[in-house]
Parts: sequence; structure tokens; C-alpha cells
Amino acid sequence: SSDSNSSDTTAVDTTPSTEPSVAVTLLRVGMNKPLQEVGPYTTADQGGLGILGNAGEYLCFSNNSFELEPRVAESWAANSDSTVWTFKIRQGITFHNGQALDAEDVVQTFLKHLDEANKSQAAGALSGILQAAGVKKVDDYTVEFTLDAPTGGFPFIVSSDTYNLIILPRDWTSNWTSDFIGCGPWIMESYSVEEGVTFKRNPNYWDPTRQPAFETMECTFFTSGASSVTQLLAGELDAVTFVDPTAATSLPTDQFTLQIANTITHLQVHLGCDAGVFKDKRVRQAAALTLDRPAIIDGLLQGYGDLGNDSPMAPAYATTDQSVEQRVKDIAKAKELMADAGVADGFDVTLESFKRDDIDLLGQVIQSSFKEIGINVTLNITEGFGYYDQAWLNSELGITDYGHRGIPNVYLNRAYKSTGDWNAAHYKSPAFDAAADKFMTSADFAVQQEASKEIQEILLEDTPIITPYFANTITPVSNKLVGFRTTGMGHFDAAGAVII
Amino acid sequence: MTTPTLELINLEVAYRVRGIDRSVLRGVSLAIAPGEAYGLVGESGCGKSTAAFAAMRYLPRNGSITSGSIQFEGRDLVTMNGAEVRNLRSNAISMVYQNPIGALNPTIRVGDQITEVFKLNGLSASDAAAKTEQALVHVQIADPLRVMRRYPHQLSGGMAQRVVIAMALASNPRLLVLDEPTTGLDATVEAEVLDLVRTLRSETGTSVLFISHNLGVIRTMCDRVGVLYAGTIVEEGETQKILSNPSHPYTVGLLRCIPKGGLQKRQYRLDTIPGSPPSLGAELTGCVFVDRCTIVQDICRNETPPLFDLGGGHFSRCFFHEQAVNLPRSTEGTGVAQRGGEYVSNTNESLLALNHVTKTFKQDGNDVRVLTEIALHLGAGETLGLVGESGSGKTTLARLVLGLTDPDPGSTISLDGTSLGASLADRNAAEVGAVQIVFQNPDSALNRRHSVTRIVARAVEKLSGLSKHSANERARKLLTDMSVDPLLHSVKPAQLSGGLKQRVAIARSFAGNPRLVVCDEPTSALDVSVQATILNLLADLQAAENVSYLFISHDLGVVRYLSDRIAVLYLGRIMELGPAETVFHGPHHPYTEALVSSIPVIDGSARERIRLGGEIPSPANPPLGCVLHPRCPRMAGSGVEHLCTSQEPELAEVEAGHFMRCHIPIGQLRQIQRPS
Amino acid sequence: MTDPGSPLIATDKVARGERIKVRRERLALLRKNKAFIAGVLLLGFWVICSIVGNLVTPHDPRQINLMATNLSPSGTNFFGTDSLGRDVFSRVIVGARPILFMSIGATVIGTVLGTTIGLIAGYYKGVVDALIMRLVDALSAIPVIVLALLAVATLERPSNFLTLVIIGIVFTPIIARTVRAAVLGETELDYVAAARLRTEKVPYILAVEVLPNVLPPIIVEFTVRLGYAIFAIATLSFLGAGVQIGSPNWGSQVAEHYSKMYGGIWWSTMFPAGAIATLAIGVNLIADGLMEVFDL
Amino acid sequence: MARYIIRRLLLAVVTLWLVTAVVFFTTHILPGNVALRILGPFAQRSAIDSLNEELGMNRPVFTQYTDWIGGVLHGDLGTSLKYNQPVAKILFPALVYSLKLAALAFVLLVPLSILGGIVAALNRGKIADRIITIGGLSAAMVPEFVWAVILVLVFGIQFSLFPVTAIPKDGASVFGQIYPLILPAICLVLVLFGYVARITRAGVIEALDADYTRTAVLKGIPRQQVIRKHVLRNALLPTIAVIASQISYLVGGLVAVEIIFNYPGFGLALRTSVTYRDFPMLQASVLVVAAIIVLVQVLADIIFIILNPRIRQKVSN
Ligand SMILES: Nc1ncnc2c1ncn2[C@@H]1O[C@H](COP(=O)(O)OP(=O)(O)OP(=O)(O)O)[C@@H](O)[C@H]1O
Ligand SMILES: Nc1ncnc2c1ncn2[C@@H]1O[C@H](COP(=O)(O)OP(=O)(O)OP(=O)(O)O)[C@@H](O)[C@H]1O
Ligand SMILES: [Mg+2]
Ligand SMILES: [Mg+2]
Repeated sequence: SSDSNSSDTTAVDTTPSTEPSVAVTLLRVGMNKPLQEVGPYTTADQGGLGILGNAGEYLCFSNNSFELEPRVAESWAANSDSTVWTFKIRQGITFHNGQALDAEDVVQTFLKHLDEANKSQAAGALSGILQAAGVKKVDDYTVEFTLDAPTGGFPFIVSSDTYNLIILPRDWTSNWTSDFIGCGPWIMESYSVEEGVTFKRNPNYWDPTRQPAFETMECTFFTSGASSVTQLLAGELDAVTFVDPTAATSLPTDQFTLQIANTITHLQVHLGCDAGVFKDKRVRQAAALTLDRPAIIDGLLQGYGDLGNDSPMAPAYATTDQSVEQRVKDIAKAKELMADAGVADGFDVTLESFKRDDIDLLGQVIQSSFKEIGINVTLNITEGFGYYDQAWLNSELGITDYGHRGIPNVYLNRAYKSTGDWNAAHYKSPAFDAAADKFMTSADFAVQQEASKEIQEILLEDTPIITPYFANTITPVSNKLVGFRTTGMGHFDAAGAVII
Repeated sequence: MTTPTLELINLEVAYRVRGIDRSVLRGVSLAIAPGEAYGLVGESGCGKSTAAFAAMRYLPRNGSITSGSIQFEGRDLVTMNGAEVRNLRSNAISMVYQNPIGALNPTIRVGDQITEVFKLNGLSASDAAAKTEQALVHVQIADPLRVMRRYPHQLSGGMAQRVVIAMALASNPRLLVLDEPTTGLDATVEAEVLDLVRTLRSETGTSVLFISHNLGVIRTMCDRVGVLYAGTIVEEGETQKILSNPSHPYTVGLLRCIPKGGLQKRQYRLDTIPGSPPSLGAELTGCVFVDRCTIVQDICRNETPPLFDLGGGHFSRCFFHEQAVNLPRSTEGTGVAQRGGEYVSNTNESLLALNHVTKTFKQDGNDVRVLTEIALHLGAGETLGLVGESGSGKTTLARLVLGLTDPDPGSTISLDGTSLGASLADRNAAEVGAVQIVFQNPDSALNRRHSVTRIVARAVEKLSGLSKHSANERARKLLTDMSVDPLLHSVKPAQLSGGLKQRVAIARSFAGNPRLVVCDEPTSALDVSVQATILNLLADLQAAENVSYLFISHDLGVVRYLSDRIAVLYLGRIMELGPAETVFHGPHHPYTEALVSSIPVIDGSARERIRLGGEIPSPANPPLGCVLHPRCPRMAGSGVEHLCTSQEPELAEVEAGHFMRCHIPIGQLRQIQRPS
Repeated sequence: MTDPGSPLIATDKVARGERIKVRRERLALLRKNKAFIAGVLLLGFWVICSIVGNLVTPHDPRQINLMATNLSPSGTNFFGTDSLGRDVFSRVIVGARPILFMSIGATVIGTVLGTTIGLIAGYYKGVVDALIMRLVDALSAIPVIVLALLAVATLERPSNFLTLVIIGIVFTPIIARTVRAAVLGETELDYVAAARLRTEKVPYILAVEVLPNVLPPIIVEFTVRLGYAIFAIATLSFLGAGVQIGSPNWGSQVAEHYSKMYGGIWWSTMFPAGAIATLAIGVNLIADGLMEVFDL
Repeated sequence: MARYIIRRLLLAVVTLWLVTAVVFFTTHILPGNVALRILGPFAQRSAIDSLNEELGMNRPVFTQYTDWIGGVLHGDLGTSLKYNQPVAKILFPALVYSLKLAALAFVLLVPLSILGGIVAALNRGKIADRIITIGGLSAAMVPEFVWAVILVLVFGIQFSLFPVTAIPKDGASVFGQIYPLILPAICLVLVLFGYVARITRAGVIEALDADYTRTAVLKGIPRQQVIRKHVLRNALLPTIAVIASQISYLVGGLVAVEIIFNYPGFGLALRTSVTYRDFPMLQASVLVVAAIIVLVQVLADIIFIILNPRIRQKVSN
């Protein structure tokens, strides 16, 4: 119970030691509330994937330094043209129900996600890359993936970046929320969709170095980061997975550490390229030139963000070419372009999106920024998913939110390529498609970097989508807590965490 | 002289209204000797109740005693502290007032409410209960134990008032204050309550302060009487003296207002007191009555008259008290007949005819028949008086005639031989206009948001189809005819006195040249002085317009004055129907007899009271046989008991034009009823 | 055949003077009622803001300044700035218009509908009444806010006008109930029978005869409802139902910023909140004063 | 008597039935893409279409209504679109939380406001009266969320006397359970005190002015006893009914308060389901709440009847 534990913490204070305190048996984490059914197929948000990642285990784990950590897969390798990938499965892993894990479970997991009937959220990530036929069990501890097209970043695609892909027992069918079965470091003890989830440590977890130091992890759901911060202040939480910048800045630094992670989480402001007011790319460039990006990052993110240069090739990616010139606010130039395009005195346009704090704010900033060159924006920001229902893929101007990915493939593939099913900008550029393919197929760093440069330049020129910034994640943790990790994707990893 | 039980000395009371003190009692002085019954009469609003409550040292929150003193057995109530006052109330002074049901706590059994008083005087629960039972027996309640267990709403008005009286007497007080204890009760019930009080007094010998606006009641109850006007006692003396030779114009006026001694509109026109009493807290210089006095002189306006001692404990507050007796009338005295107002009451050609008129109400599930087989006819220019205890069906009958309520199928109501549609919807404008009504309460009958002219004009417009303009013209004329001053035509009803309101209502009912006007207790909400003017007006109008009246009233005196014929209603049945005088002189139906004998008369000898036993049965389940038989004062020993209890008598013509619904032969009735 | 009028009329002239005096005394009473005056001042202030607000604001209430976000109150920004660097003071001033417009609109709709229904139900009684009252019950069984949320939720496109209409409809049954009660009493009065006795049609009776007499309760109900409307609309916009993003709307200002309070940024929440409170209280004080005068 | 109660219950049923209609058809003014709401924006189009088919969203609204009612009658409140879990499973724990909060609010409210009302009535027109009535009603006019932020700022943040969130701690001591609920409860009390106090006051004043009270005084009964036995007894009766009618305001208030205090009650659930158009959830919660309110009001009426002999008799024949 809370009071017993808090008294423990104080007990610890009196005898500070670097040794993991045996006394502290409870870790209290504040996390975002999952807003739909939590499960391998259904989860589509940070809250849900947070739970998946703790109860389950991925083939490999995509960390904050854009590297992959081997997990269920010990190692992996590709053939020459990276169309066939072979994964070595770790031995001695058991599921929470005691069942031992081997290649069969991995194969079944993938087949399940690839099965249309299950309507898996992961299906999208795998589409065009992997089909059921391509998944093959070589031996009890080897799985082979044969891809439709060469894909350099395949391991990332099957890593925790595609957060639905936790390895499931081969025969698993049931409603996942009833048991949260997996082979992760934490075993679900109780779960309530409104309140939170409680885990107890998995004594049989395969990795002794990541064996949880806490008996129990109590995760409380929050709808607003702010109220979680107050709990943190009240000493009722040891850590909050993610909070918004203003809330974070309010925390006293002597008690809390803010763990900042550069992520690729971003908002895409799409400009309809095939018709309408933004058909002319000069207009699109003009629009992009009105944004004062550093100010936006300061104002909206309290500085916790990376500049966006109107492409998904974020500064954080190793492959990104940092030499490409950053677009900066330039009203004069913008007006010029508008004039050239014959719309010197601007026009009216409606910006479509859905209600969410950051989108509300960016929407208003765009409104006032575009105004400077005579573009009058009407905000039509609807509750819930109405936006994705109607406006998303057929609007001249809209904001769409994109989660973090260890590699940009998903964005390129689905949002930018002519064939992309999320191509809200209706952007069609053979040049870009070529560059994108080049980037994605190659597994070679140099080639990727070269491709990336092309992509960045093409997109900066065409500007189908404005990408003002890439947000950082902010994870406030009590100074007493060390080893608590989060990822840009939204996973949090308390396995290695201890209270000192 | 022994110290009086109660003495008010120059008592002045004021009510604070909208932040201003308004004087109500302007120096009232009176003294009640031990064992004496003192009456206080006066028009509504003159301060009777205020005086009564002052005597209990109980005033409304906004009331205050501004000067003077209240002595109870020589001790000053005004300066007494709360405990002492409470003590007095619990064992020396008690009060009974209007609306007995309201006076009892709805959520406590009546028994407990009485025992409370005994307990207060230190009796044990069991003794108190026993005492309560006695007390109820004392006030002639048949089975006290059952009544004790009842809740107030389960009692009839009369019963409740007995309980209240029992409660008042429980502390066997030395002073009993009765504020209009019978107002709102039926004449028969009233008479019984009064009898009760009288007997109790003779037993206990408590002094009584008896308040009423009815001189008749005062006469039967009180040794001495004070006449209160505008918070001042204008005349005081022994009841008999005051009534026989009043010496203040106001008292004289009051007495002349009242239709009495079987006077009829034909021979005699009621006198009135013009105007209305000064409003609450009005600044009065000189005599309080100046505004309405017909013998007023300058002195009256400038000087406040002292209380002149006329000897024999008779006082009058009038400079000209000698002239008061032969005060000039404020209206012509001669009845309409003499004034050549051709007054035809041709009962042969009937204007209105009712046959087999029956009305049944659905009351949650079960039928309640409130009118049974009513057959009536009413000649042009004739007045039919309709009397009967409350709940007997008078208003319902009226509403049927008007078409406001649908009669049961099979009933026929015809006007000039052509039968009228059951409901208003089925009647044409002419028919609707031909049958109009004057309601009991003008405040409710006039739309308080509309101007006087508008109220009348709209009626004219709709009923005689005139243009808006000419309708206005006609309305003004009508109003002026009703002696509503043109100055007041534009005002809203709220700005008129009760009498004027009723005039406006009458004006409206005559807007469509009606053939028949139903008057449902048109004066029972008014003071006698005003009542007189209204009655005169109605009489005059009838003479002028040859209109017929269906005149409903509790007040038999009034009915008798105005009616040519009278119908007596009991439990929705006509018990007796005949020429007014016959019905009053008898031989009457036993029920009528009881009614008539219960009128508290102001002059002539009080006749022997004929009592109706028991309570009025509910129309939901009327008794078998003659509906009266359980209460009939004449059934016993009539020799026809078996008939009375078994079969319902017909309404038979016992003499020419005199109908009666009774098994007892007329002769026999004449025998019994011959005044001994 | 007229009684000698003079004295009679004399006294009634007095009576008439009385009535005029009464009215004067009532007004005096109202003027003495400090609470009422306070209410008038408060409401008056916001009404003025809602009319000329846009002209007098020191800054453009919509002007974003990302360089000056969350500034604490100062000489330039009396109420500080919000999370987009907009001037809170200006936003509070112009925020008066939408809420006043909406709450008055909603109350008017509710009062008109409610009065009509109430009149009809109260006059016909019986089946009509029963039916209407059932529906009224049903609607009043759902808390106003919840019902409004429910309705607003179904509208993908938020709009002040729709919200206004919804609140109005939600209020209808409540007002209908009050009016009906009053009408039930009125129709017992004889002047209604009198009207029928001169072949008046029902609509006339209701509109011309009955309505004026049930006006005082309606007026009071109107002011009371207005208070509730402010309450409801503020709450709805706080819940984010039916407000456009960035519109200077008190409720949403609070919603957008209250989380900042925990970080010590209280001004962007407290000033709009205070505005709501003062407006609501002002209206209530007026309602209270009126009730006293109409002694309801 | 029994007949009346039955009639009252039947009426309640009719009311509830109408509620279902109101709720259902309001939420179906615009159908919206249900499957998309379940699967979220990044799901495959094909998946969305097939799910819509499975859910029978293409059936006529009326059939959907009858099916829904059928379900409700069999105790099946439907399945949450967002959580793909039985609504009941989510709703009832939430209701229990809200109930705790509401209960605490009522425990504070009822005695306070009734006392306030009585004091006001007994000091009619005096300063105490003005303060209670005007103060109370003014407070009542200020939305809960405004009170919430004010209280949070003052007591939660400035003086940090109370926790600013009301996350329930199961297994905590009774005090530990109540303590975090005090601020939210106070918000609700502030908003309801005015009404209840005013109603009580009106009732007491009516009783004070009643003839029977005068009778009691004139009997010489001590003031305290008059007030206890004669005034309050009659005055507090109507108050019962009114307090019951306030429950609907209370519930309304829960929504805003629970959001600010992040309290996982019905209000929070409702808010979520509104934001994400989780209509089955929305319908169910509104319906259940309406049912509770109606029930409470019926009970209040019945109690009222039983306690009040005048009416008791009227209805029993
Ligand atoms: N509490 C009060 N506040 C203000 N005025 C009052 C109050 N009580 C009575 N009055 C007024 O004082 C005057 C005298 O009232 P009171 O009841 O004593 O007259 P009354 O002779 O008893 O009249 P009634 O015959 O109608 O009972 C009336 O004009 C009445 O309107
Ligand atoms: N609308 C109604 N529904 C049911 N019963 C009614 C209705 N109107 C009158 N009654 C009943 O009919 C009976 C006669 O009522 P009515 O008003 O005609 O008597 P009344 O002689 O006019 O009485 P009062 O002298 O008190 O005016 C009463 O018992 C009354 O309860
Ligand atoms: Mg009186
Ligand atoms: Mg009658």
C-alpha cells in the first residue's frame, strides 16, 4: 500500500546507499492512459504500447540512440541484397505461463499479424515488405523472413518500433487484456482501463542483468500530463513516462531529473499538391517560409524539440545529411513567391485536424503565421477521430500526427511515396520515389546517407508537407530512481531501474 | 368595578410594509369584565384580527405596538417578558380563529395536539390523554377516541372547529378570543358552533372577545359590542342598545345595508355606505369616517371627535350622534316596483328550462354524481334563488347552464325553447352572450393585467359583434351606468375596491345584452356595505333590462331579498322549490326549515333552532331512500320513517307552484312547524 | 340609478395614488438592495465589454507571440500572457461577448419554447399535459451538462450556434415546468372562464389573457436560467464541447491552461475563471433582487 | 397507497423508456465511422470496412435501437468501441468511484445546507439570512470547474493542504480514502449548498407563517419546542424531495470535477467517451445515470408520501 511504501522510501533516505535497496518493493509510474483496447493487434497509442513493451518482448528493441538491442532474437543477418533476413532466436525464454519460447512462436506471431482477419495494426508496417509466405521456421531457434522487396532497415521494422510485434505463445488466441501474456520482465497482476495496471516482476525473466529490482510496478493512467506532475510533486509517483514541456519545466530540479530523448515524433502539415490553392509549389514553399521554427520550439515545446526541415529525415537519424540548409522564416521571400504564383494578395483555406493539445497550438500558430502572407486559415479541428474519418486524405491543408520510428521507412513509404496509402498531400514525384526506394532498399550506410540527402533536397523544394519540428520526449524521474528508461516510441523500461 | 379580564388602553398598532410603518389600530380602548362576552364588529380590514392578536400579544413579524397598553387582569402584557406571556397563553388566554383546518398541524394527530396543552400544564401523558378525551366529549364530539387518532385533513370544517375550541378550552382560560370562528362554515354548521360556544360559556363563565363582521352573529353571542372602523372604536354599548338605536352614522349605515325582516327588492331598496374604508396606514385627520359620512360637517374634517357618553355605557365617537339615527339615505329607498320600473316576473313563459339535468364527475376511478335529475324553469325577468350547503352543487349547476361544464348525456338545457349545446363550443355567439355570469370573487374574475375598459370592451366586441371603436364607446357607457367613474376606466382592476371590481364584472356580464345572468355568490366576498350597493345594482339592472337571474348564495337573507322563487339544493337534488316567501314562511321542507332556523337574525325574536344531525354525506355515496333521512329533524315520529329510509321521494307540487321532495305530508309539516 | 359618486370616487382616486406609490416604493426597495445593485454593476460591466470590448483591448486578443509565452502579469500585460503569448487581459475582455451572446440566446430559445409548452400543458391538462410532462421528466432525468455533452458529441463540427440551440432545448423542459405550474393556477381563475364565455379562441386566451399574468415568474425564471446558461456554457466550453480552437472563450481558456497552474502559471487560468464567476454571480444577484420584488 | 407507489414506478419506467429514446436517437443524428473509431487512423482501410460490416453498422437505425434496448433489458449495456470491453465492466467501477465522491459530498452537503436554511429562515431578513441565501446562491452559480481550479490553486498549490488529484488508493485507511476526495467534494457542495439551503429556508418560512404554528405559539408552547415539533417537522418534508432532485445537478457537476482531479469516476469515463465518440459507452453511461436519478427521485417521492399524512390519505383513496 502507498503509505507503507512511502515510509520505506524515507527509511531509505536516512541510510543512503548505492546498493539496490531491498526495502523498496514498489515502483510507482505515471503513464498515458491507453485509449483503446490494449493488445498486440489493437494497440495504436503510447499508453497501450507502454504496456505491451513491459509484459511482452520484441525480437529486438529500438533504443534512443537509434540502435537495436537484441532481445528474443540473439542476432540477425541479411543476404546480399537484403531480401532474406535470418533471425537467431534466444534459447531458455519462457512465457509468463511457463511455456518455453522457440522459433514456432515467432513464426506464429508474425502469421497472426499478417492474417487480415485479425485486423492487426502492424499489418500496415509490414505491407509491401513481408507476406505470410515469407515467414519460415528454419529450425527450433532460427526464423527466416523472405521479403517482397529489398529492405535495409528490416530489423527496425520488426523491432519494438512496430510496437505490436511482441512475441506471443504460438497457441495464443484469447483477449489479451485478460492476462497480458508475453515473455517480458513484468507480469500483469491487475488492470483497469480507467485507473491503471499493476505488474509484478517476472522471476523467470531470461536476462538476469535486466531482472526487475522491484517486486511490483504500479502504473497509474493519466489523461493529462499536468495532473501526473502534481502527483510526482506530491511524492506519490517515482516517475512519469512522458509529460508535456510546460508541465516538465515546473518541476524542481533538485528532486527530479528530466530525461530528454530526441525522437522522430512529429506533426505533418500536408499541403494538397494535386489541386487547389497549394497546387503551385511556390505557394507551398511560401507557406513553409512563414514559420519561425526556433520560436515555435521555444514557445510550444519550451525548447524541447529539434528543428524540422520539411522532410521526415530528422536530424536525429544518423543517415540524415546535416549539410542540407535549414529553412528559416523569410516573409519577404514568401511574399515574392506568392506574387510569382499570382496569389499576391493571398486566399482562404481551411485547416483540418483533430483536437489534441499540440495540434491545437500548432494550428493556431500556422493560422497566425500564414496570415502574414495573406493566407487566411480557418481552423476546423474536430473532436475524436472525425478527422481521420473524412478530412485526412482529402483536404488541402491538414495536420497529421506521426509517431516515432527508428528509421524513416514508414513515413517515406506511406506518407510521401506516390503509392503511399497515407499520402495526404497527394504528392507524386518519380524523382522522390526513386530516392526513397534507394534509401529503403539499401542496407549500406553510405548509400542511405546519399539517398537521404536527395530526399531532403527534393522535399525541401517540393514541400508537399511542412514538418516544423521533431518533439523530444521528456521523462521526469525522481532523483532517487536510476536506470528508468523511455524511448522515443513510447516504451518505458523499468527492468534495470533501482531506487537509491 | 372589578378589574376587567382584558383591557386595551389607547392601543396603537402599526404594520411595517415596504419599509414604512402603517398604523392599523388608532388608539383602541375597550374593557372586558370577567364572564362578559364582548363583540367587535367592523368591515374587513378595519383591524379586528389585529386587535384580537394584540390581546394575545401576538403580532405578525412586521407588526408593532406603537403606543398604549394591554392589560390582562391588571397586568401589562406589553411589558411582560416572553416566559410570562407564554405562561399566560398556556393557562389563562386562548384563541380560536378562522379556517380551523389550517389551525391544526397537518402532520400531528389531533389527539396529540390537544394533549400537548395538558402536558404543558404538567399532566402526565396518560392523564393528558384522558383529559383530551373529556375535552372532546365536552365539545359534543361523538366518539372522541376515534377523532383523536385522526389527522386534521380527515375532519370536516365543523368538526375541526370543535377540536380547536376544545384545544382552546383545554387550558381552561379566563379569556377566550374568537376571531370569526364561523366564517367560511355553512350556516347550519355555523349555528351549531355558535350554540356550542354559548353553552360552554354559560358553563365555564370565561370572558369572551368575539370578533365578527356579522351583526346577527354578534347579537346572538355578545353582551356588549364595539364597532370598529379604520382601527378606531366608533361606537360601543350593550348589544341590544346598539342594534335598536345606533348612534354613529357608520353603525346606522351597517344596519341599513343588511337585507332583513323579509324585505324584498320590490318594496325596499337597501341603503348603502358609499366609498370604501381608508387604506392601511392612511393619514387621517378629524373623524375617521368623514369620507363616507352623509352628515359630515367641517368640524368632522378638522377635529377628532371624542367618545361621547350617551349614558348606560353607550358611547359614540360622533359629533352629531343624535342625528345619526335619522341619517339621510345615500340611495333612494323605494323598491324597483314602486319606481315604475315595470317589473314583470312572468313565470309562465319560461326563458330557461332544465330537464333531467344530471352531472357526474369522475374522481379517480369512481363516479361522483353531484347533480341528480334537476328540473327547473326560469321566467324572463325572474330571479331564481339557489341555496344549499357548501358542496350541494350550486356552482356546478351554474356552470352547466353556462356551458362551462358538460352535463351528462340526456340532460336538456333550453333557452327560449331552443335547446342549448352542451358545451360552449356548441353554442353560437348569441346564445353564449345570452347566458352570462357574475362570479363570486371579482379578483379572480377580472384579468388583473387588463384595463377596466378593455375587459368590458372586449366582451362587447365579441358578443355584440361591434367594431373595436364602438365597442369601446359602449363599454364606457356600460361602466358609467354601473357608476364606475370615467376616471377609473383606464385603470387596472387592482386599483379598484372590491365593490367597484364587482361592478366591472357586472358590466362585463351585461355586455352582450344577456337574457339570463348567473350570479354565483356575487357578494359573499364583499363587505355588507358594498354588498348592498351590488344588490341594488342587480335589482335596478333587472328592472331596466328585464333580465333573469339565477342567484346563488349562502346568505339566505340576501337570497330572500332578491329572489322571486327559491330552489333549495341538497346533495345535488332540489329538495324544495317555490315562491321566495312561501319557502321562507313555510311550511318548509325539513331541510329548508333547518337552514332558515339557522340564520342569525338581527331583528325579531330568534326562532327555535332546528338541528340537522351528523355531517353532510359525500356525494360519492349518498344515503338510500331520502338523501336527507340520516340528518332529517322531522323524520322521527313522522310515521313515514320506513318510506324515508327506503325510497327517494319525488319532487312533488304540494301547493300551487310550491314543490317539495319529502314523504311527510304538507299538512303534517304545517302542523309541526307552526311557530309555538 | 347611480349612487352619489363623489366620495366613492374620491377614495378610489386615493386608492389609485396608492398603487402608483406602491410601484415607487418597490423601485426604492430595489435601489436599496445592495446585492441587486452589485449584480447590475457586474453584469453591466460585462455587457459593456461584450459590446465595445474589441475596441478597447490593449492588445489583439488573437495575436500570438511565441517569444512572450506565459509571462506573468505586468504593466504591459495586466493579466499576463498565455501559452501562445497572447494577452490574457484582452482575451478576457473580448471573451465576454461569446458567452453572453450564447447564454442569452440559449435562454431566449428555452424561454420561448418552454413558455409555449408550459402554457399548452397547463391549459389543456389531461392527456396533453401528461404527455408533455413525461417528456419533460425524461429530459430532466439527464443532467443538463450530460445531456448537452451528449448532443454536442454527435456534432463533428463544433459551433457556438448549435451549442446555443442545444442548451436552449435542454432548458425548455425546466422552464416549461415552471410556466405550467403557474398556468395551472391561473386557469383555475374565473377570468379564463369569462374569456370562454365570450367565445374567445384558446390561442387568444393563452397569449392575451393568461400569459401576461404568468409573466413575473417567467421573468424571474429567465434571469435564473440565464445564470444556469452561463454556468452550462462555461462548463461545456471547459469540457471542449462546441468551441472553436483559439476563440477567446473563458471556459476553454481555463481548460487550455489550468494544467499550467501546477507549474505556478496561475494567471492564464484564474482571470478567465474569475470572469466566469463574476458574470454568473452578477446575474444571480439580479435574479435574487427581482424575486424579492415580485415576492416569488 | 400501494397503488400510488406502483403508479409512480410505472411512470418512472415510462420516463426511462423516453430517456432511452432521447439518448439513442440523439447519438444517431450523425452515424460516423464506428470501425475507424475502434481501429484508429493507421489501420488498413479494408480492415475498417469489414469491421463496420461485422458490427452491423449498416442496418437501419431503428433496428439498431430495438437491438440495443433488447440488450439493455437483458442487462447487456453493449461493448465499448474504444476498449472493446463490455461497457458494464468499465462503467460500474467508475460509478462506484463517483458514488463515493457523491456520497461524501452529500454527507457534507445535507446537514450543512439544511442547517443553513433553518438559520436563514429563523433570521429572516436579517444579515445572517442575506449571507446564507445570497452567498449560497452566488456560490451555486459558479461552475464546479471554476471552484475546482480556485480550490486547487489555494489549498492544493499555495498551501498544499490537500492533494490536487484524487487518485483512489485502495487499501488505504478510511481517512486515506476520504482525504483526497475532500477538495472535489467541496466543489460539489459549494454548488449545491445554495439550492438546498434556499429550499429548506422556504419550507421553514412557510411553516413558520402557517396558522398551525401560530396555534402552537398561542398554546404557550416554548419556542424551541414549537420549532422542533411543529415547524421543522412540516418544513423538512418538502426538502427531502428537493434534495433528491438536486442529485441530477450533483451528477452533472461530477463530470467537470472528476476531470480536474483526474478522478476515475463516471464523469471521466463520460468525457473520454464523448471525446472519442464511443457511443455505446456514452449511451450506456447516460442511461444508467438517468436510471439512478429517476430511481432516487421515485424513492424520495415515496418517502415524502409516507411521511406526509395529508398526501398519504389523498393518494390512498
Ligand atoms: N402582517 C401584515 N402586514 C401588513 N398589513 C397587514 C398585516 N396583517 C393585516 N394587515 C392589514 O391590516 C389591516 C387590518 O387587518 P385585520 O386582519 O386586523 O383586519 P380584520 O378586521 O381582521 O379584517 P378581516 O375582517 O378581513 O379579517 C388590513 O388592511 C390588512 O390588510
Ligand atoms: N371538477 C370537479 N371534479 C370533481 N368533483 C367536483 C368538481 N367540481 C365540483 N365537484 C364536487 O361537486 C360537488 C358540488 O360542488 P359545487 O362547487 O357545485 O358546490 P357548491 O354548492 O357550489 O359549494 P360552495 O357553496 O362551497 O360553492 C362538491 O362535492 C365538489 O367536491
Ligand atoms: Mg380578521
Ligand atoms: Mg360554489
